[in-house]
Amino acid sequence: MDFALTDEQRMLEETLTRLVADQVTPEQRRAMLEAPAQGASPLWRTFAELGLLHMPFSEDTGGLGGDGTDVMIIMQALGRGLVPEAYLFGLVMPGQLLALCANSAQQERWLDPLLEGEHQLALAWQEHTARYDAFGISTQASQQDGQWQLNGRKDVVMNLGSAAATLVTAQLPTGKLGVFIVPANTQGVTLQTYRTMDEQPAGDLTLNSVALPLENCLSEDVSDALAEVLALGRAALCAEAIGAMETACDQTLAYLKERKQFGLPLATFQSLQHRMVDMHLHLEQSRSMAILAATSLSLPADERDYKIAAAKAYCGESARFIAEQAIQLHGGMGMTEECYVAHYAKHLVMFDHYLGDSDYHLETVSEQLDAA
Amino acid sequence: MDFALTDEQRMLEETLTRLVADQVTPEQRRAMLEAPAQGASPLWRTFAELGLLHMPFSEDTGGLGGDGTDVMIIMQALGRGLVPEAYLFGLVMPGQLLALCANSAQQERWLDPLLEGEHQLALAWQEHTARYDAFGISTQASQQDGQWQLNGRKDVVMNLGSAAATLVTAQLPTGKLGVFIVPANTQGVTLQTYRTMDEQPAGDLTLNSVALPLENCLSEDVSDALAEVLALGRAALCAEAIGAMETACDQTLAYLKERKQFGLPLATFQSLQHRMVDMHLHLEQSRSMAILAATSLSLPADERDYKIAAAKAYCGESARFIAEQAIQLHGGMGMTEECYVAHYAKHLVMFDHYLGDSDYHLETVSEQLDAA
Amino acid sequence: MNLTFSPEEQAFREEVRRFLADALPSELRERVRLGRHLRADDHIRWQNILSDQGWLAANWPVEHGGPGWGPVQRHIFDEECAAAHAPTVVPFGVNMVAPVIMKFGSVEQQQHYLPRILNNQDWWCQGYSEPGAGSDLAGLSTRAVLDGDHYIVNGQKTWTTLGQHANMMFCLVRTDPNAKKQAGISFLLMDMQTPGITVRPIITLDGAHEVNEVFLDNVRVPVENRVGEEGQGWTCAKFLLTHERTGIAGLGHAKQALRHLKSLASRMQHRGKPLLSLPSFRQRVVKAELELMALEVTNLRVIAAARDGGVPGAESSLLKVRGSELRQEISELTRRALGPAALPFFPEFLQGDESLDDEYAQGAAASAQYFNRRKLSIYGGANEIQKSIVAKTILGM
Amino acid sequence: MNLTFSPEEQAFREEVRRFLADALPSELRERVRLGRHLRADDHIRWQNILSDQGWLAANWPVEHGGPGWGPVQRHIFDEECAAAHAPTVVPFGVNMVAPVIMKFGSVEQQQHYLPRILNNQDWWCQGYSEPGAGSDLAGLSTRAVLDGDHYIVNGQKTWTTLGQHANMMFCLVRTDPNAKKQAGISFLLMDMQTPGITVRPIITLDGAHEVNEVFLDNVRVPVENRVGEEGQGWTCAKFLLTHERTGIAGLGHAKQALRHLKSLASRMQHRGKPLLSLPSFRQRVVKAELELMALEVTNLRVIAAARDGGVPGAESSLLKVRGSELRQEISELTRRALGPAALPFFPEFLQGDESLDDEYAQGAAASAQYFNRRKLSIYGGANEIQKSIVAKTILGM
Repeated sequence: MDFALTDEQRMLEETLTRLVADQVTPEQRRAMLEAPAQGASPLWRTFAELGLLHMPFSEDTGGLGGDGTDVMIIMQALGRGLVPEAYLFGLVMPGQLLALCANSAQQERWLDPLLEGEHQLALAWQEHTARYDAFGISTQASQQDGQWQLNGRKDVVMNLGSAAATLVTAQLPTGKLGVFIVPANTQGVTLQTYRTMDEQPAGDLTLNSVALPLENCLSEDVSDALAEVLALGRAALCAEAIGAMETACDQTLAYLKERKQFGLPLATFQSLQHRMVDMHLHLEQSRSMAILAATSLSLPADERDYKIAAAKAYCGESARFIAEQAIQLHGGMGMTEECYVAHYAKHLVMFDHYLGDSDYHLETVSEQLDAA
Repeated sequence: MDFALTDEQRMLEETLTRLVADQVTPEQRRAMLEAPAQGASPLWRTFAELGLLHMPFSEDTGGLGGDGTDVMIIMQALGRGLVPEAYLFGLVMPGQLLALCANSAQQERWLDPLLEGEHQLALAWQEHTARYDAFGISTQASQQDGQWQLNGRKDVVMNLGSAAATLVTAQLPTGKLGVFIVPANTQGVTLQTYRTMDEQPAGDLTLNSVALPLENCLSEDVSDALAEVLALGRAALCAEAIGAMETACDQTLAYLKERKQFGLPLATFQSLQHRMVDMHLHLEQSRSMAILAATSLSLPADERDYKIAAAKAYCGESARFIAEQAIQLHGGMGMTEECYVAHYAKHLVMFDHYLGDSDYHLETVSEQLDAA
Repeated sequence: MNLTFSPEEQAFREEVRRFLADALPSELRERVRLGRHLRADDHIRWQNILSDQGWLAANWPVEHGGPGWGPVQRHIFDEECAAAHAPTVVPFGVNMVAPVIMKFGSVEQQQHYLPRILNNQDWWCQGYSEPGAGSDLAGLSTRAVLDGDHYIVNGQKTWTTLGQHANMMFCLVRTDPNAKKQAGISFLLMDMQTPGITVRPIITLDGAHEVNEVFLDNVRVPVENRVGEEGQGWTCAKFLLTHERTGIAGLGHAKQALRHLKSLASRMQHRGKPLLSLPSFRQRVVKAELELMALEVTNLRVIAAARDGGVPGAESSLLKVRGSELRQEISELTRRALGPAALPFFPEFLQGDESLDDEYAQGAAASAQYFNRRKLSIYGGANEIQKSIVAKTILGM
Repeated sequence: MNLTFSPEEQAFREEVRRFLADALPSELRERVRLGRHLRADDHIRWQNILSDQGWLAANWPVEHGGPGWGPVQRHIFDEECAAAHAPTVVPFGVNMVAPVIMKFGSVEQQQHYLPRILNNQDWWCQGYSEPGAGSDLAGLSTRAVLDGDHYIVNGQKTWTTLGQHANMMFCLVRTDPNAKKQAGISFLLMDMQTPGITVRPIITLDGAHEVNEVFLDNVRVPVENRVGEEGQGWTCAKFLLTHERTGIAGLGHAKQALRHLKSLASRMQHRGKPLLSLPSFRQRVVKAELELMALEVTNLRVIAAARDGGVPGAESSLLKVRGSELRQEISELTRRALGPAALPFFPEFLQGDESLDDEYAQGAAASAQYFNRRKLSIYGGANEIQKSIVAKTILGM
């Protein structure tokens, strides 16, 4: 039982904290959002230099072999600054799926440049009609004339607009789930891109008789690998939320100490003190759950999914509580775009809509309750 | 739309409030509990003189024709003083079932003396195996040799020990639910009496080949009447809980004003002020639900049961919240038998276990949600 | 006791319902239904229709051109308007400054301003809050100094809702800096065209331009634009705050929102079954349903008391606290019900005239509205302040 | 990071489990399992068994006769004891006064008292709270006046747990009324047989006699019974409060109680289906399960920090607040799970040796325990006080 970081991890944490503080100030962040870099941003190049792009991948796929804790450290630091880079959705999740499924030619073509920062990818697993369920989808793939043909629609694909290619899941005639790599500008593919409520780039992908060479099929039975990648994604999101919760708490506390009402600092009002303590209780309990998630990634799938579902549901509720209280305690200020905490609140609320919300995950926990 | 009381109702309310304040002080109440009166208590005789025993019954069964509001006024006043008389369980519910089902001979034998205060009754509808469901019971009744024979067990029958007779529900061979009047000391009947956690007399009734003359069957299809009586009972319990919540809130507020900590009255601490306000919000919202219940008794059965289920569930949650906060805000004092508010807290918590708890009633609401 | 409406009241409800079915333009209805922002024109268009019907000034007495409704009719009217997706009447003129002018204004002020409000000639906004004061309204520091027959006003107001459309503002200013807090405040009416007034938008976290800052830089306001005596401003403000608050719980909106939520959650699918059957979700909807039932009866109690001549006091704090919590909870459940479809944000659709795939259009406003509804527990005295008021005034703590 | 126990720690857990299976008398196990009150004899019997095993003083260092366990082993031991329904060790001697005597006591005091604690010769109780002070411990007014080589003590203590069985009491008294609040307090050890000490039962709302009032009327206490210097009492008290609180969340008990709840709710039937499948009930059990998972990791974080030499500070407030809420919630769900069977109250069964129909025996304690557990958020500094401590010490508010 060990909660301490290794020396390398501590160094990683410090480096990243400094990087985010220096290069992702509120003004810099706003500028990045308003004029997104074409191609790799300076910050992404720094990530590459620091080895962040190699970190989460195993050594035999060219990575640094980081574990759940390493991903947690990175995501938490990114969450603290609400860093507008698609580290999770553009790199970790699609990259991990490639690492698990792709053959070496495919990895060479798509994974290696990803780790080198030469392109980003996207992972299209979600469809409105299936809600948060990655497996009950209706996009179809079948072989015709020595090619694969894909038909269907993928919704709210994160990082879609910046992806050199998108990994698309589809039902195969075998009844299994397959995954395909669909390069940008493939014929028959249409993109509608937009930003999410919490300012992240996303889009919908329509596949209309999209023909793909056979080698673009990464796996004809991707269920286990996809479940593993989703588990990793959920654990990573929890860690990111912890970082954002920390900042939201810090900013709210600072505001209460500074702002006066009826002649006294808000921080002297007992009901606000106790509310602030409740926020911290939520944060610390959620931190425990995020640690549980990060350290569960190597467990057998059932146990892993149970614990990670519990963590995602728990953090979802806490994130919303902290977001709502941060807005409330900031008074009208917390309602404005100008107020930095409002952006954290937006992310912490919308957090629940990524990779399954707390109802979805509570259901998973509930199904295994008696066994637990 | 009218929330005002009639002149008669206002008078009833005032009379009862005075009666309870004068004759059910904490000391008097303790004495009543420690040495229960044999036969009708002085207080019960006063109830008779005031017409309370006639109030809830229709004029054609010899009553005063009071409606849901009248019952609400009475129960609320009794709840304020936590009056240890079985007005609801020993009079209103069994009496109302007699009024709905019994023929005139049966009414003359059992209902008339009830209204005159000459005896009390009990209603045995509950069985552990059926939990709160009055209809899924297993006590059986069948005719043999020109008699009815009853077998089974009834649990937590309120007022059992003081009842001259108990109304017992049983499954008939027809598949319908029947109800029988079982006089005390009938052969084959055994009683185990006890007090409930909130100090009310109750007991279990075992029926071992109990033979009853045919005229002791009050109805061979009691379902609708029983549902009506349970609805009345639930509405009445809500009103009683409102009375008890009022006193619990008053006592807690008085304690906060009087008691000092760190040199200041507790009432000056903002977090305790807001908690006290939350208690009042719960009380006022519950009062609205109790009014809704009282005024729903004459609606069609479906609508009546939906609204009363909602009210009982709502009041159950509020009652517990107020009880827990009353204990908490009284500090250690609220944990002691000596502290009067502890008795209110016990009743307000156990309230939920009478005539169906909030899970049970939420389920009823939930089943009709889409239609609502 | 009984909770049923009289035959006359039910007939009135039918009348309102028929009027709304006939008179509410379908473009407006659709815009409100989808939660798209209303433009100034949209508001005016609907308020002119109401004005023609004589129903714009729902709480005005007949002598000033109101319909002479009592609290029950106003409640029924509000409820039906919400159910029909009618635009909310911008309250600053008709519901806020008008009662103050009727109560404290001169005959000239009444004759000038009230008809202009009735026929939508003036668009009023409110100059109450200040950046430094928050929920402590009486702590305001905008100064008005008498200079002949004008006040010279300097200071800053904030959270001025729809001030970008307004040509008139009512404003609390400090006329006597030496009097204690509440005593030195006066109530002024300002023409927004007066030199020295600058309106700057505040964009809220839902991307909306609903509120503004108003800068007052040597603004000259004629003395005759003061309502009531100098130093009587706080009395006017308090009258306005406690005057007519039966609508404060926003129950008509809550009812409509809950209906919408149930319908949405019956259509959304979770693993082949309606989301509404998912236990954790369903339980919260059931709880919201119960809270709404209770709040509705509480609201009727307050309305009946008002009808019978009572002055609603701290009950309105109760209704505000629980009503805002309920509306926030429903907005939260509505956002959740959409699942991943709650993520995309289409500000152009919400603000402008553009169309959007039906797939997104139906839920496009849900996330924005969830964030917008956070204001319900902040403005008009934050819920924490409401609780302190109840503790003080009702519980004597 | 990893959350798994080392092989040594797992072996230790096995050892504890075997010991409990062998050594815990089944009558005691059954009594604890059913929630029946333990008699003085029951406590002593179990503590003698632990003492023989060398495991009574779990947090004592080896030099004083403890097993020399670290925080992780103590955690494992507590968890296994709760899972096995072992009686809780009465903490006032072994866990409370003993560490104070080790830290501040004289060699004579250590040599005299510690062995007597180790072999259960003395039963200690705590004289801290006073009727007038509540959570404001330092506001105590019991006076001790020096008279030769004795203090003469007058005052009243309350909430003295199991004081009816105790022959010794440690006590905070005010020796200097002129010093400011905390500074004038001293820490005295009293023989309960001393003339002038009267113990009066307080019956709690669950019908239990667990706590007492202790009246002190000219009680003569030898000066050598003072621990530490005069005026150092507050230091002793604070040391005791902050010393070793990793067990404060009561997690072993919470885990056991939640297991019991799930089993109970699987057996209880609601309309032909297990209660545990009733959505509103199941949801609350799921939430409790999640809260327990989180709290368990938080507890491990605190334990690991203690093992690595950190001093647990305000985290223990966190554990206390959330731990007490969780245990209360589980006790509430357990009571609810019983349905109507939660109503009958059998105090003779809970307190004495009588038997009861199995139908009732299994749940007889549930309602009483629900009410008993209310104390968890009150004693040892009410949860409101804990929050104020966190606000002050961690958040600097």
